[in-house]
Amino acid sequence: MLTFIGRRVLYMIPTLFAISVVAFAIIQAPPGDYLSTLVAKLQAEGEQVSRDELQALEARYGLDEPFHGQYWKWISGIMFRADFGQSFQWNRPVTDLIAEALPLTIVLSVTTLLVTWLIAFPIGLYSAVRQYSVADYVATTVGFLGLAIPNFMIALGLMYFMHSAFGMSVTGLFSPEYRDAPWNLGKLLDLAGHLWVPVLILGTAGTAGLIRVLRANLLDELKKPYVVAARARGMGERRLVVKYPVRVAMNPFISTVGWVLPALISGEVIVASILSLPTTGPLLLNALRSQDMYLAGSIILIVSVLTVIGTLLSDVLLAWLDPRVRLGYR
Amino acid sequence: MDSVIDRRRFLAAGGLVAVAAGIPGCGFFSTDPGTDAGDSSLDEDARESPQLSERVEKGELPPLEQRLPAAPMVIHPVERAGVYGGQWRNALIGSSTTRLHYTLAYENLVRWNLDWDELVPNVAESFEVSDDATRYVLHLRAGMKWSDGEPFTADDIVFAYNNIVLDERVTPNVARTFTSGGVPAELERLDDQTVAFTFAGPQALFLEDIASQPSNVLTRIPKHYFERFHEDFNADADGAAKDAGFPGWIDFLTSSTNVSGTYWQQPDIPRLHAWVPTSGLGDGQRLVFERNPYYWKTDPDGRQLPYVDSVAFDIVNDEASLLLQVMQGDIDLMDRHVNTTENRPVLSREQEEAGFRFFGLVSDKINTMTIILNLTCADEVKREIFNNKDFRIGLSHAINREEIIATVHAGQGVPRQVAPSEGSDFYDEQMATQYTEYDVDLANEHLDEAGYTDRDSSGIRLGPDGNPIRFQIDASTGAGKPELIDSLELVVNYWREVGVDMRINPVDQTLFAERRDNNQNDGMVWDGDGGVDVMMVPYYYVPTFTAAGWATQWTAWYASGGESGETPPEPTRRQMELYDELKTRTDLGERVELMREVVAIARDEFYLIGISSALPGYGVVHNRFRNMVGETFFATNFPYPGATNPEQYFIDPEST
Amino acid sequence: MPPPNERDPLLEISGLRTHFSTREGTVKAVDGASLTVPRATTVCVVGESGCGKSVTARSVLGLIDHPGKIVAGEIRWHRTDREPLDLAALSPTGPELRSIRGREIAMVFQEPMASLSPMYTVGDQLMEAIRLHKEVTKDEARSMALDLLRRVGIPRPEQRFGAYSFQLSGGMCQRIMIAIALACDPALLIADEPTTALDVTTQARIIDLLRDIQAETGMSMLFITHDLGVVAEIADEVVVMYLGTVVERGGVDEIFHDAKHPYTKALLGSIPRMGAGTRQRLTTIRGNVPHPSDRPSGCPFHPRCGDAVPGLCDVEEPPEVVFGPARSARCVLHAMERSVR
Amino acid sequence: MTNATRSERTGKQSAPQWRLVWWKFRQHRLAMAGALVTLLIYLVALFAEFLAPVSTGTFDPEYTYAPPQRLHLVDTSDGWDLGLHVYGYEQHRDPDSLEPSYTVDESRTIEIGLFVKGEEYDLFGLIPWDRHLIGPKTAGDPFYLLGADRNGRDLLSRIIHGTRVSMTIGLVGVTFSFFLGVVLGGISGYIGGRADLVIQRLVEFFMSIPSIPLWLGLAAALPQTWGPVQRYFAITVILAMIGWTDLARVVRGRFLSLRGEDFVTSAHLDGCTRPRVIFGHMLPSFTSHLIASVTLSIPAMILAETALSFLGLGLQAPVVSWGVLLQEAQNVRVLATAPWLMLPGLAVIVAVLSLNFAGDGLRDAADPYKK
Repeated sequence: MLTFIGRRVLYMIPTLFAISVVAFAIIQAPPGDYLSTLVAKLQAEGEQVSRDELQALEARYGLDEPFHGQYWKWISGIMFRADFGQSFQWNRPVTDLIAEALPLTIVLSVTTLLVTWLIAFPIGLYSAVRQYSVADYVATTVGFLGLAIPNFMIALGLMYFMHSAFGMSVTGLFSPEYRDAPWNLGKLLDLAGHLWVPVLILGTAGTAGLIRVLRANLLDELKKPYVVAARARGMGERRLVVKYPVRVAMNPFISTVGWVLPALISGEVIVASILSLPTTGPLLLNALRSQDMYLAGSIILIVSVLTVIGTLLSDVLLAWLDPRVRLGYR
Repeated sequence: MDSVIDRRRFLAAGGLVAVAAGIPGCGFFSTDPGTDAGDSSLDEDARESPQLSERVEKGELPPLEQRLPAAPMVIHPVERAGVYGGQWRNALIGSSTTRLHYTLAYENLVRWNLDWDELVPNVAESFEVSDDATRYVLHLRAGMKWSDGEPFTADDIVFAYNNIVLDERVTPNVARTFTSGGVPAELERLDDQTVAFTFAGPQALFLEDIASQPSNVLTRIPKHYFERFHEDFNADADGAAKDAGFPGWIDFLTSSTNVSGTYWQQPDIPRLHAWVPTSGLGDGQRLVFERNPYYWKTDPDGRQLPYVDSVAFDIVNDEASLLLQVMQGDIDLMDRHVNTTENRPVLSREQEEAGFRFFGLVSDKINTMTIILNLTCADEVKREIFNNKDFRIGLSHAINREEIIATVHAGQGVPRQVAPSEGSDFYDEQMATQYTEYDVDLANEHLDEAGYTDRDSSGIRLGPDGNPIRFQIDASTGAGKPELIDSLELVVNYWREVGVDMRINPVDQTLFAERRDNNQNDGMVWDGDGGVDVMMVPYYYVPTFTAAGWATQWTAWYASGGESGETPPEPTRRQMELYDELKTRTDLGERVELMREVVAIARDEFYLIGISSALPGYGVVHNRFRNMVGETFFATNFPYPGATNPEQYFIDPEST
Repeated sequence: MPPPNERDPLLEISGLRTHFSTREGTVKAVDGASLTVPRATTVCVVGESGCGKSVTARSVLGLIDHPGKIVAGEIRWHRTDREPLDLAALSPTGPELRSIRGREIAMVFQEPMASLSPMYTVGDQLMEAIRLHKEVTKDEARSMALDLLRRVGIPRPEQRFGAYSFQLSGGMCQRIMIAIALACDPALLIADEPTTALDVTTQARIIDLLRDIQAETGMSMLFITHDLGVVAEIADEVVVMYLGTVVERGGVDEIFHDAKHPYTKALLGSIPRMGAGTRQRLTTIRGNVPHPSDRPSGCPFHPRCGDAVPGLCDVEEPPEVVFGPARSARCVLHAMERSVR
Repeated sequence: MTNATRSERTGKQSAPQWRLVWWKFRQHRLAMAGALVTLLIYLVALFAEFLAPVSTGTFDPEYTYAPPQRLHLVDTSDGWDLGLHVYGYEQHRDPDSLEPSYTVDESRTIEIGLFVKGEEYDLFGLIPWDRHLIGPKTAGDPFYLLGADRNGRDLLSRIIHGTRVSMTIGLVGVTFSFFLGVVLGGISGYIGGRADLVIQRLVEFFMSIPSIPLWLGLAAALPQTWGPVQRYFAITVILAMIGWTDLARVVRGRFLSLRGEDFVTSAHLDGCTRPRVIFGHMLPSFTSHLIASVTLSIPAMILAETALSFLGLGLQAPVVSWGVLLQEAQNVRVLATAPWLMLPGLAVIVAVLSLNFAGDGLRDAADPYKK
């Protein structure tokens, strides 16, 4: 297994190199560059644009350098000095911005993931075992509704409802006074008070998808002969279902669980923007839209590193979980 | 029972508890947020804020007399004398810093008065202009101090001009404000409080230009702070810059003296503003500015301004959440992003409950929709068609403006061409209403006269090359102007009626600007500025600025003094000469006469097609927020809210 | 092989009806089957596929697939020290039946490879069977498992213990299934066509193994098969089923040499004989097995029976004609010769 | 037993696979309903012009933000006469809040008829026709069954026309992704070794490509002479090149597990070529999963379209699609004063639900193991 992992890590290098080059190029695919995008935005909002002052910044941002020059400056910074470059919009090192947004993003993603798995597993299990029962129909329909309703509709609807019904504003993860306060119980409670909104919204779609796939796989497995054989040995129904068919039905998840890692960082974009959550999602969206190339490039690079690691993780997990793959009989 | 599922769930749940419990901090179990909102005192005759008097007693601050200049600037409150205290709750969308310098940094040498028709002294106590508009003498206020207590003298202006504006290492090209005929003005230091600018040629609009900038460079570069980063003053400027986290001294100066650079990230830069930053922009989701103890303005009773203790900007990502915050009364003053015609009903419903009122914003917009046919279009055939005046008149008559007003603008406004608005003294009845009658026959007549009589099978008129007249109008998406596309959709039908096939091309904001600047589009729609500020924003009457986008090749000719671009037709050249001459006349009357001639030519040439008069804008202000003007201007060159003296706003504790 | 005797019954199935209610109507998979398994005896249930033999076997342990249910009849289970228990009355998911499964009655299935989960080692599944019903520590269970593997003739049990089902041959997996079944020394082993999926040589070895185990433990076996060759090999008594009912019962020699029911005769006629030359004519039964939910009236076999008497066989339900202890057939022809019991 | 089930039964033994699937599918009531609704939606997309009372551009300044008109059957004003009709509205606008409010104007009854004469259009772009399924008897009368949008345009007509774009625009892209996913996933899972390595690296590579700037870049790169719909279509096809990664992963996982199954080895021993083994034997064994993913990808396509319009990247006005309609309804003013403008969201939900139920039913029906 170790040689397998070793080889895969070696292959990561060229992949990551290719990703970084392409990602950096694609970020500049939209017309113009950071400054021209900024000028267009300011003009649209009727703000005064002093072209001369902005021109002065061009040299500072290195926008006049050729593509490979910019890329080399960025990559060499990362590799030799762990300096991910400067964000033009915020005029601050990229590492600070990401470090600031990361903890909340991880808290949000992990909570959403846990809530999704805690809800989806029992329902998926139950609706597979009790197929075509009333509960199965209810679970699948609620699941589909969660899948069918566009996320941003729920987000906006919920935000407006909270306002009109309770006069509460659910935007952001903290109420204003706690925003920059040091961490204490009050801040934690306040966070919990706000966290349930995005978790509910992001959770619905995830749960629905999970229920569907789990139910489909479980139905395949429940009919297999080893289930009847185990029952013939006198095993309890619930224990039997969990130990055998569920274990096999978990397989597809394992092959995609590796990608939970990058999702932890990139986080959700649209709902997070609507709710103004200080997570990496909106940070990346704004960076991509304004071509803040070093910030956008760095986030994408980190996400792709995690994707590659995630893929490796999935393969290792798949092998560990499924002996048929591990022993790789030919 | 050790089935896989239970173990994993137990681990995850356990992990969460550990994280929560593991958070260090002795006061962990306290729930107080730690930031105390300032308390407002009711002591009427205090001449400075209680916060400051406390610090004076503690010896941290010199007494008020030593902090104020000999002759502090007196600001007359709009309603009544204010009360010290309270926090102004404001908001920013994303990282745009422009809102900061429009709101807090409008402390230039001179500024506009509230009615935007006269220059008044500000940092400069008084100023004299020579008859031939080549020499400007400015007298500063003796004893005025930066926010760190250091004296503000003529040396700061000299350093800002000679070592920042003119030093091409720091600013590659000098701003047009300070040049005449390409030659930068010379600055003399007459004494501690007096400087004089001398231009090579006449530069009539020099002070108007400074007053129109949200934050002019001359009054925000404290010499004592920046000189150690300038090579000419400190040999080891690079070392100092590196300590401050910048690669080199040029990088430091370029970025920190630039309002779009890191100026707002460096709270320690001394300022002349009413409030100074406590933290850099982006250090979290909130930005708080506290009162400047050395602020050099007082109210008529000699009480030091500003009344409000601090200004807090909440950084938000999305208009919808900002609107909800305004509707809940959590924002004191808002005039951007949410004050649209579309949101008006929702805001007026919440008015009583959330406790806010509306105030008027006279818009400098020249029209609700300016339809721009690219007169220097790259495509020869289209250029010939667009330059045909009868064609443009025909298209104008074909538009049912009343219907657009009723449908898209909720019945607000009246049919109008692209012309000075009623409020401005350049208003010309004929120019504003010519060819606005909705008359399809007259339209067809003009189009026939234009020479495009025969049509193809589907009724589209054939152009000079025999092909049907078909072109695309670019419309910018994402620019927050959905009404443009709505109106344009109606115009598509009107023009099809008279045999012209126009299609809308919805394009992203940046691409829209690029296609405009590189002369790649057939035409575009925009609302356009210069309805009130006709003289300072002439480029919808005469093509002197590429961003107007209706004759970019002529603009290139004008900007390059004839080397590049294409020679514009005679009347347009005449307009350009008139405008250049105008810039040399110090006498306002003469300038107005010249501008009238420029506008008259624009009327006769009928370059652009307009739809209806600009909509009266509105802003939202909380009832507890006093001394706000009932109406003000919303224009590029009128840096509102800075121009309405925010230092005299105050928060009335009773009516919270 | 001990002569069949009624005196000491271990399992008595009487009048068992297991029906599947589907949208197209109720499928009467087992419609009034009765048979008895005495102690230390091997009873073979034989019949074409779809005659309900498998469902009968699974009904004993309540392992009927959805939507099947036992609608009538009794399955009396005689235990040594306690009075008999009617398994049909127990709820399939209840604790009572669950305590019997694997401990008193064990079962072996047709597809050995698919009856073991690919996710766990065979050793792990074997130990689980042991620890389900016995309070033993892991080590004790492990040594017992290794003994079981040796008992069922698996070479080098230590290596095989950690192997997975897909790494072993069909025969090897079946031996492991047998080991699992024997884990708690059951009184009855139900084998649902255990050798059908195996090649002939492995088949023979598995049958020898079962026979040795039976001899050693005195365990009874209910052996389901459609292969009369296997019946001849292993059976003490034979039960012939057709369309959900038992058409003939008897000792293995009585059935093979003196078959009474036309269907049994037809079945025996369709087996190739050794030495009967290459061009022997095998008799085939005309038509094919009707769908259980579409039962012919009267005797279910009458449409395909050579000796069917029109007006009689297709009208009356054939009575059970008893020829002796554990020897009967359900056919009108014999009824006429003997007095009906 | 009716003879239908009898013939069906006897035919059962010899029916081809797809008929078996159809018979099982028919039993699943929810799936049948789903399939029916999906069919209906695609029919609406086909006959959009005929079904919609008016075209998407028709507007009426007197009916901006007008609420849905109630359809009455019985006119009790004078005497008692039958006939579908609605009442006109009286618009008055509050000068301060600029909000239009409407009172029902009983005096103005608008007769509603079926197959009424209305605006000219070319059915399927060929046959010039002017009949509309439902609409005001006298053309041009205001008829807003589901209310009007901010420019007084009929929401019902716009939803109907939006169906055409939203339900079809992504199909080619989705099929591309599906095809690539299955083929590359299959090869990588079955052959393994170097092919698997290269394909997996490709998966990782494509997965990390940010799609937002790609949207912006492609929108700019494609020729401007193309209309917005053609440009959107071209971009979905191009993005399909990087959309196949998820499916490829799942297919690879399945192939890795199935590779050892006996029926695969035996098919190999029978001398089948590799493609034959992959597509003839291995794929059918988990068609149920593939079908589930296909039926899931179409609703995902619809949701993606709405999300892209929301971000201002995908389709924009003046194109009419569910995404654009939803984007226009995505503001607080609509939520507070004109909630009926959220109805296109309902259309999205119905379409996604019916597709999912149909897919689920198909999945169960095509499952060989299912009794």
